[in-house]
Amino acid sequence: MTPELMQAGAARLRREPGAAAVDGSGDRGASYGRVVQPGQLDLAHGAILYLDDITVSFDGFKAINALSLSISAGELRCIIGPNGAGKTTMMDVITGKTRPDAGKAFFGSTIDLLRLRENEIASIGIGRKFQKPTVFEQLTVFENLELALKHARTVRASMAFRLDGAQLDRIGAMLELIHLKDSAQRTAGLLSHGQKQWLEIGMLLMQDPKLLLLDEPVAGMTDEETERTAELFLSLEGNHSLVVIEHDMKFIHELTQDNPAKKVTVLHEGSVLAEGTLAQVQANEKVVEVYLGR
Amino acid sequence: MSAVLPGSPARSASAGAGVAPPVTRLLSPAGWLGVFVALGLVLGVAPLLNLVVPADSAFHLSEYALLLIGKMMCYAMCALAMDLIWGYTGILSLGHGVFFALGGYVMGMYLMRQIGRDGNYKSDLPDFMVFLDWKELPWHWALSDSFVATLLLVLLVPGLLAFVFGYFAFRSRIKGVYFSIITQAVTFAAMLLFFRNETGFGGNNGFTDFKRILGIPIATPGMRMTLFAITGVTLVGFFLFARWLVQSKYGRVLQAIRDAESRVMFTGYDPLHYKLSIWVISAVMCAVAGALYVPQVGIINPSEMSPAASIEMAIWTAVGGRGTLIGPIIGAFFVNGAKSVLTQWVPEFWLYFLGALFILVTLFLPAGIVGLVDRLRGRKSEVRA
Amino acid sequence: MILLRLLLRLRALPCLLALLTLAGGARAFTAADALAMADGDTDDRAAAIARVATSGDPKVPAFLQSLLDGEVRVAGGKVYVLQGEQAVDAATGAAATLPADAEDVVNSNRIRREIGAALSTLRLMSADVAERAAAAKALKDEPDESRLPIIEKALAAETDAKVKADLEVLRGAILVTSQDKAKRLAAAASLAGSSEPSIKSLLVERLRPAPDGEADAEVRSALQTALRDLESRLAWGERLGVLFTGISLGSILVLVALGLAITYGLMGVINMAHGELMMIGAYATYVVQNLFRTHFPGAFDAYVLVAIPCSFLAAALVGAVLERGVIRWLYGRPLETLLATWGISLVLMQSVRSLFGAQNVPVENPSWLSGGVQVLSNLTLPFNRLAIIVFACAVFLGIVFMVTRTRLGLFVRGVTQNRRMAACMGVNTARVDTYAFALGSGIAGLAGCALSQVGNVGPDLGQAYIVDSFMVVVLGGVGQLIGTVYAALGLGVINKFLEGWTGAVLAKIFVLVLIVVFIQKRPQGLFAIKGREA
Amino acid sequence: QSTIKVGILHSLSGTMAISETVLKDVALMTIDEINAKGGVLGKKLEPVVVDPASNWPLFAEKAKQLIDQDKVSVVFGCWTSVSRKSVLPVFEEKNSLLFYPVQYEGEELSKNVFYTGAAPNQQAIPAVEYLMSKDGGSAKRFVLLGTDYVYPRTTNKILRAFLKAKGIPESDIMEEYTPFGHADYQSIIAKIKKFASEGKKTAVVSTINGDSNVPFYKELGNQGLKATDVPVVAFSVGEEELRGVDTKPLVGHLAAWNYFMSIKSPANTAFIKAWSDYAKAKNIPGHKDKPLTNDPMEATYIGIHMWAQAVNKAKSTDTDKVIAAMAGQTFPAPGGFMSTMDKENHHLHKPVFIGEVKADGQFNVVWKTKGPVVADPWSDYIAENKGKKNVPEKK
Amino acid sequence: MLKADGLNQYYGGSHILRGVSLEARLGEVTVILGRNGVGKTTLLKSLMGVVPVKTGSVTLDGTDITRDVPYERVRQGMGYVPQGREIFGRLTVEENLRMGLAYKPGRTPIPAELFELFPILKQFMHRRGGDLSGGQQQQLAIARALAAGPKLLILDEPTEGIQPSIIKDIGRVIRMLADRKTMAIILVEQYYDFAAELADQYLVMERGEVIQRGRGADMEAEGVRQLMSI
Ligand SMILES: Nc1ncnc2c1ncn2[C@@H]1O[C@H](COP(=O)(O)OP(=O)(O)OP(=O)(O)O)[C@@H](O)[C@H]1O
Ligand SMILES: Nc1ncnc2c1ncn2[C@@H]1O[C@H](COP(=O)(O)OP(=O)(O)OP(=O)(O)O)[C@@H](O)[C@H]1O
Ligand SMILES: NC(N)=O
Ligand SMILES: [Mg+2]
Ligand SMILES: [Mg+2]
Repeated sequence: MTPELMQAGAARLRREPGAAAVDGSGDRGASYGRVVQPGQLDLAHGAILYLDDITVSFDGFKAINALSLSISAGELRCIIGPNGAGKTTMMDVITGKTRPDAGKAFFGSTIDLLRLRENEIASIGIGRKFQKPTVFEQLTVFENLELALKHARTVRASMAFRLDGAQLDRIGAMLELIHLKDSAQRTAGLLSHGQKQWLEIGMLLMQDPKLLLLDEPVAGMTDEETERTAELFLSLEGNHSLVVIEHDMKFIHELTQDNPAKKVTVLHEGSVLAEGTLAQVQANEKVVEVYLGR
Repeated sequence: MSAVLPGSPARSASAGAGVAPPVTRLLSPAGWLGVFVALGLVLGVAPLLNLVVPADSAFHLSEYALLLIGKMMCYAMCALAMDLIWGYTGILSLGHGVFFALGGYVMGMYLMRQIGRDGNYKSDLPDFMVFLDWKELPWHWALSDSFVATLLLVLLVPGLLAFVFGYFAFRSRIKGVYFSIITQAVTFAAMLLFFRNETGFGGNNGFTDFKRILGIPIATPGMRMTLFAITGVTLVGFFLFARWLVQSKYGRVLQAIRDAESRVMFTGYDPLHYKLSIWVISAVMCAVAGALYVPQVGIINPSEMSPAASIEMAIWTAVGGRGTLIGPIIGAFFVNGAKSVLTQWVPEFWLYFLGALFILVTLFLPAGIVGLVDRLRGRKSEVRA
Repeated sequence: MILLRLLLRLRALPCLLALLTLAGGARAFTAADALAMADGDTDDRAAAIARVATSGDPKVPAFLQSLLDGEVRVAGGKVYVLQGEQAVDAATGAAATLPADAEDVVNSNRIRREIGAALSTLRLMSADVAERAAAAKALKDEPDESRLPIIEKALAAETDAKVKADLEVLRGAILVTSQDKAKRLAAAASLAGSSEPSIKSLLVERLRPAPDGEADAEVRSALQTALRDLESRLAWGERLGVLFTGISLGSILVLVALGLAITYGLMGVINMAHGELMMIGAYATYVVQNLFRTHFPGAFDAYVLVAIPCSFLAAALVGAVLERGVIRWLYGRPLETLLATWGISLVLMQSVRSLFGAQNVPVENPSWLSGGVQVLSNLTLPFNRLAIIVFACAVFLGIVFMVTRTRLGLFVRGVTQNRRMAACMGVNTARVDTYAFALGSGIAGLAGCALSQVGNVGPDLGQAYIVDSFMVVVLGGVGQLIGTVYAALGLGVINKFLEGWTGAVLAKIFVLVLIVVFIQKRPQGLFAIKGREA
Repeated sequence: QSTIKVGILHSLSGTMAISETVLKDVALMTIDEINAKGGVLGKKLEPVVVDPASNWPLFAEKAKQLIDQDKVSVVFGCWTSVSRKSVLPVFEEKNSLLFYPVQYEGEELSKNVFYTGAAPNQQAIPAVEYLMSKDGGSAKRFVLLGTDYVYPRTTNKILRAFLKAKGIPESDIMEEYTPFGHADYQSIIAKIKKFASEGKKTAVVSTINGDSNVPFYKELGNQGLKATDVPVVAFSVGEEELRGVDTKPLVGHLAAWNYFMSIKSPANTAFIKAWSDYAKAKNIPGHKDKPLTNDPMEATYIGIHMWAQAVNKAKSTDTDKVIAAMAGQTFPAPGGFMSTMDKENHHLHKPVFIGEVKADGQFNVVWKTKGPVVADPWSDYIAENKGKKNVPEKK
Repeated sequence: MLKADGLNQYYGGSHILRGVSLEARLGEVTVILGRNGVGKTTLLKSLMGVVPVKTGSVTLDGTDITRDVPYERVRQGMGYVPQGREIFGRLTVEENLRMGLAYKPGRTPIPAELFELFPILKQFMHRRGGDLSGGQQQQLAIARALAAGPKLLILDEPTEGIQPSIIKDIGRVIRMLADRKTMAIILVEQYYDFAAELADQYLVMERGEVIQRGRGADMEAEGVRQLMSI
């Protein structure tokens, strides 16, 4: 198996236009001269995700404390930080699972995420992989992917839905990519932990979101798989924006090595502790103390 | 060259190929055969045995048997409806009796009007209204003299209740047992409401002593047979409809909601719409069952809305096999058949048998009767739906 | 003496006669008197009772009491009084043998009232303050002009201030119909001080338009003032009454729901047999009661104290058997527990029908749980309900302690959250499950014991409460014991408040609708578990 | 066929089992009794018992089954009016016979039913008349308290009309209903107390049915509302219902029936003995230790005997012939009088007894009608019934 | 210490463990490696008795525990950190740790060294386990297994989701525990460097079988890293 084939798979994934997502256009660049509809993704200012002064507290404990963060369109941003720094909570805020006590969260420059419900956020193009793998346990692996497939999400559309050849190919390619081809007809609940991780990544890719949020995607993978996953993510970079949370520094290294200027963000106690290239943050005394250890 | 990424256990040769899509045809050939046999029984054999074969023949299908089977077919529709919402979507309703009863009441209102002046008090108004000194029909009886309106209202009234209730409940993200309990509260409240004479539905006596439907006397073999046949066809129709639903991607979204609703949301589906639609569909199916039940059984009263009546629907479904479509139908026939037989054979002890049956089914047939059949046939779990 | 003889001649006038009695003049109580009081037309008996009561013979009160208690028999024109096994002649008190054809004396309510009034009148002069107070109170229901002289006399002699006040009200109640306007006005004034419902009814009657009621405007307005005063005092009793009934209903809901809060709330078993476990507790109480009645009749009043542990144990035992035999195979399949426990409930109900019959069985309140304490004139708090409130508190505190403070409680919570991991921590999960289920069942049994003191004991006992108990547990928030209590008390008080307003049927409907609406606001119940694991 | 089949249609499970089970037993006893005397038309009676499980549609189904499948000649059964209404079309359509043994609200008269329980004028109206009499306490204000369903509602409607005719103003009548199975009578009793304090001499007419009676009476006792203050007269409380209550605080409260177990008559002594023996022999739970009889049991007993007599008279079990033969049948009722089936209206002529609760759970008869009362199923107190004859329509 | 012999395990029809044998010795860290879905977790579950083995035997200190249920094994000194944390979400951190002491006498205190190792647990003592972050939960799971001081500690991917500094600490602790010679440790790990550093002996699994085993020191030499990637 060569990286070429893999790239081919990823390319096929990209080609799939998707029937009726909120944003009908395929272009992801800045949209000069176009009237921006409210509710449409507007990347005029270059940022696809913009968090400003977000605070989340639980019974007085500030899990996120005045956090501001901005992700550019097409960027791959790595986020690291100690356990309990608020990384997962931040994703909860972006995806609508948790409502912040204060702050702003925008997708593009026009879509206020805090006003949308979870499924609306998902359908405008934000996909998420959870820290704890969550798949539809009673459905087969194939059906899991089918449901994630980019396609209109309405009741009527799903009643009328028929898989066409291209979509079938796409699922096939994905099964290949996540090494679950043999398990396509097995119920997902029977997969091993790592296999579920893969399936969830596969589902996320099937959704073809503009912004991928990945919470510890390589936990439980072998080193080799970790490398391959890094390659996969790098191949998505540019066309997609990615936010990757990981504790595996080798993986972060692999994700950042193609571009020495790529930013890594370190969260600590609910706010940004440091931001910079990997080398910079690794050299930061404070980061070493609270996170990397000696 | 066997895998996309190193370390993959995948063994197949090329990408894209060799992946079978899920079964998309509505029924297997055997399934279709079963459907046609069922239709044949309902439309051919039963009328023959009931109307043509003489009453003293051993093959005569008695009116009692007809009633019994007709009733069980109505119950089977309820169980099917229950299965769509519970078995497939994972929402346990303990209040489906209210939809069944509402369908029945709408039909009952029409049948009451059909009595005309043949009642005890020789009035245009139903007897109980005369008795309550009401001088004219209350507003909610306005359309009850039209058969067409009745048919529409059978769908609309329960459908609307289900829609309004479901909309608020699902929008508030009421789930699991919280949902179950409020559905129970709804049916319980409805029962108390209908018990009141002032509500205008005949109090606890409800409606009975029907005489005609569409001007044709009800208590004739021909009319009975017609109702029976319509019920049978409706049941088969509901089965095919349900089958189509659960085979579609829609059905898989429902099952996904059952497994992990939040994941469904994060995948971009709005569970509200899905849950609401299946909830209303299920309620309307129950209502249709109720409407068919009333002219056959000859009475509708608020006890159909008692919490226990709704729980029983869940029980038929579970006994037959939740999450399959034929299961609930079998369950409804099996449990009610057992009830009818046992209350006659061992009137004082039948509850022991029925109780034991429920216990044994849960302990030894976790997938219901259908699960047992599957197991005996040695089939695996991959055949679902 | 002359005066006395003169009065004797006028004895047809009962009032004078009464005076005479009080004066100590006595006329012997004869067999004929006894017969007249015990046998014959109601009107005649009533007259005889009124007449003889004032005869002054000390035997009369005793005889009247016997008559009231149904200890009097009549046979062949002779009257007997039963004293235990022994019959005595009513007039002479000599021992006698009761003829076989002796008949019970049947008292209608009217006769009973006559006797009661007669006795009270006699007791107005009793040496015992309590007895006098009771008599004064009792007579208020029967303001009868003929008693006025005795009352005046009693008033004059009375030393206790409270009894005196009662007597004054009593006199007012009589004089309010007097011919003399001044007396009526005075009566109205004295009635204003009362807080008795019976006086209210008297005032309402007097205030009916003439000729039935008071004609004089001045008196009317005095009566009106009196009524207003009285009503404002009674209103307090009503308000407190609603509160108490609400709390009482709430405490019953707490009890019936607490067991379920464990088997369902903590363990996740949708226990449709919960009601039947209560029923077992109630039947255990019944059995204990019968054993006491047959074996320890002297200690009958203590049977409840024995029944409490017995009902707990009986239900716990059944619960343990169910857990071992059925439930334990169903952990992690909550919906299937619904089906199995439904089956169990059918079997349990029918077993009880086979064993004890389909009809209700009698469970008597012991005497210390019968009746009630009168807090205000129109507010009586029944002892059985007070006891249940206390009992519910005790059971609740016990459970809270068990669940939050003991290792068993910790294990139960751990096991029900993750049975497999609990086992991997060294917890004998099977044993914990059995204990927990038995505990929940036992508490259901306790609820049954309590219910036996207020309601039916029959095979359907459980069915009546199963819906309510699930509503309470769910409304409170599954797994939240304190939520259960809040929900129960809330539902109880709201229900009772509405009931006074709309009637019981609509109140129940409103409460159900309220639950539906409330859950919209709190989809996880009153005390939702917040946080990630919700 | 060597036997004549008779159907017994009483709930043996569900909420009504509490009342109905014993009727099944008494029916079986009566059938045994008749068989022991040689049966009917020289054939033994063969009872067919089914359990409609307190489920109203199931009553209709079971009725059909008894008639269609078991080919019974007659059915003895039902308790609630709704169950009777549910089976009525079946009996009419099949032209079969039902004997219904429970007091009910009237407003019905079917040729296929014999009503051996009381119509409202055979129970409710005499009871209220008694309450208004001097002996009954000269009640002037009335609380009409019932379970919320048709029988109480109808009865109370009739009573209202009756009271109005007697000059009682609306404001002196309070009507209250509780749901089925209501178990908490605290507020109702508080309300009654309040109502009683607003005027003179109040009495309560209770049509509370079934399970609610025990909590009602317990609360009554514990709140100290005594019969001498506010008497309660009940129409659905008999010996069996009081079995579950501590009656000491209830002494003096009333019930109106056409039969009490305490009635002294040779027929009743024989009836009670027969029942006690039967209960012991059959090991009937509850009754084997404490046998009790009540009004519906008596009505069942009379009904079956009368039916047997009518069959013998008609020399056939044919429905129409039996109906014809039933007219004017007499039977010495345990109630101590000769019970007569009306020639036309399918109801028995019944005397009315008012009984007071005794400390032992039995009743003392404190009042009775001069003689048997003829039933008036179409109550004259309901306007629509004016001119309606108490004769079943021929269909 | 612990000896497993010829373990076979099936899920439904599929053969998951095929005759796996292993021996864990006191004072040694036994590392099990293998790609996703090869049966590592299943093997550990079989050792714990969470899933009963079909054939084969497990002995602990010479006593046969093959048919013992999990809690009996725990009482004989086994401790388990499962994959996916599996903490008790609605119990507080303290209660979770108390659960870890379940079979000890009632008043046994929670060992203080646990809080030195995982200070966050002390800080969040009364927070519900389910509210902790993923890595905090993982720390709690490890602490919970250590609380009772087992003689055989079984760890299923314990470093998953934990920040690097604490991984280093965990590594040090495992080493220290092994070096005390009072405990045997079985460790399933995907993180090769971590595994290699700790392993006294190693096993590599592939589709339910042990395809290679050896001493920890020889891992690199014997090409285990390559085995994991082909
Ligand atoms: N519902 C809650 N109640 C209380 N505390 C919470 C809740 N949710 C999160 N926390 C706390 O908020 C903090 C941030 O948690 P979060 O899961 O975002 O951390 P994280 O950065 O993802 O950590 P990890 O790397 O371990 O996954 C933690 O200390 C956690 O205990
Ligand atoms: N309950 C089950 N029923 C059927 N098959 C199962 C079940 N649990 C696991 N499996 C299958 O057994 C195989 C081994 O699973 P196991 O969890 O032991 O793998 P693992 O080596 O721990 O993988 P990972 O590194 O991903 O955790 C996998 O193919 C998995 O799909
Ligand atoms: N007929 C009655 N009591 O329902
Ligand atoms: Mg996290
Ligand atoms: Mg694993």
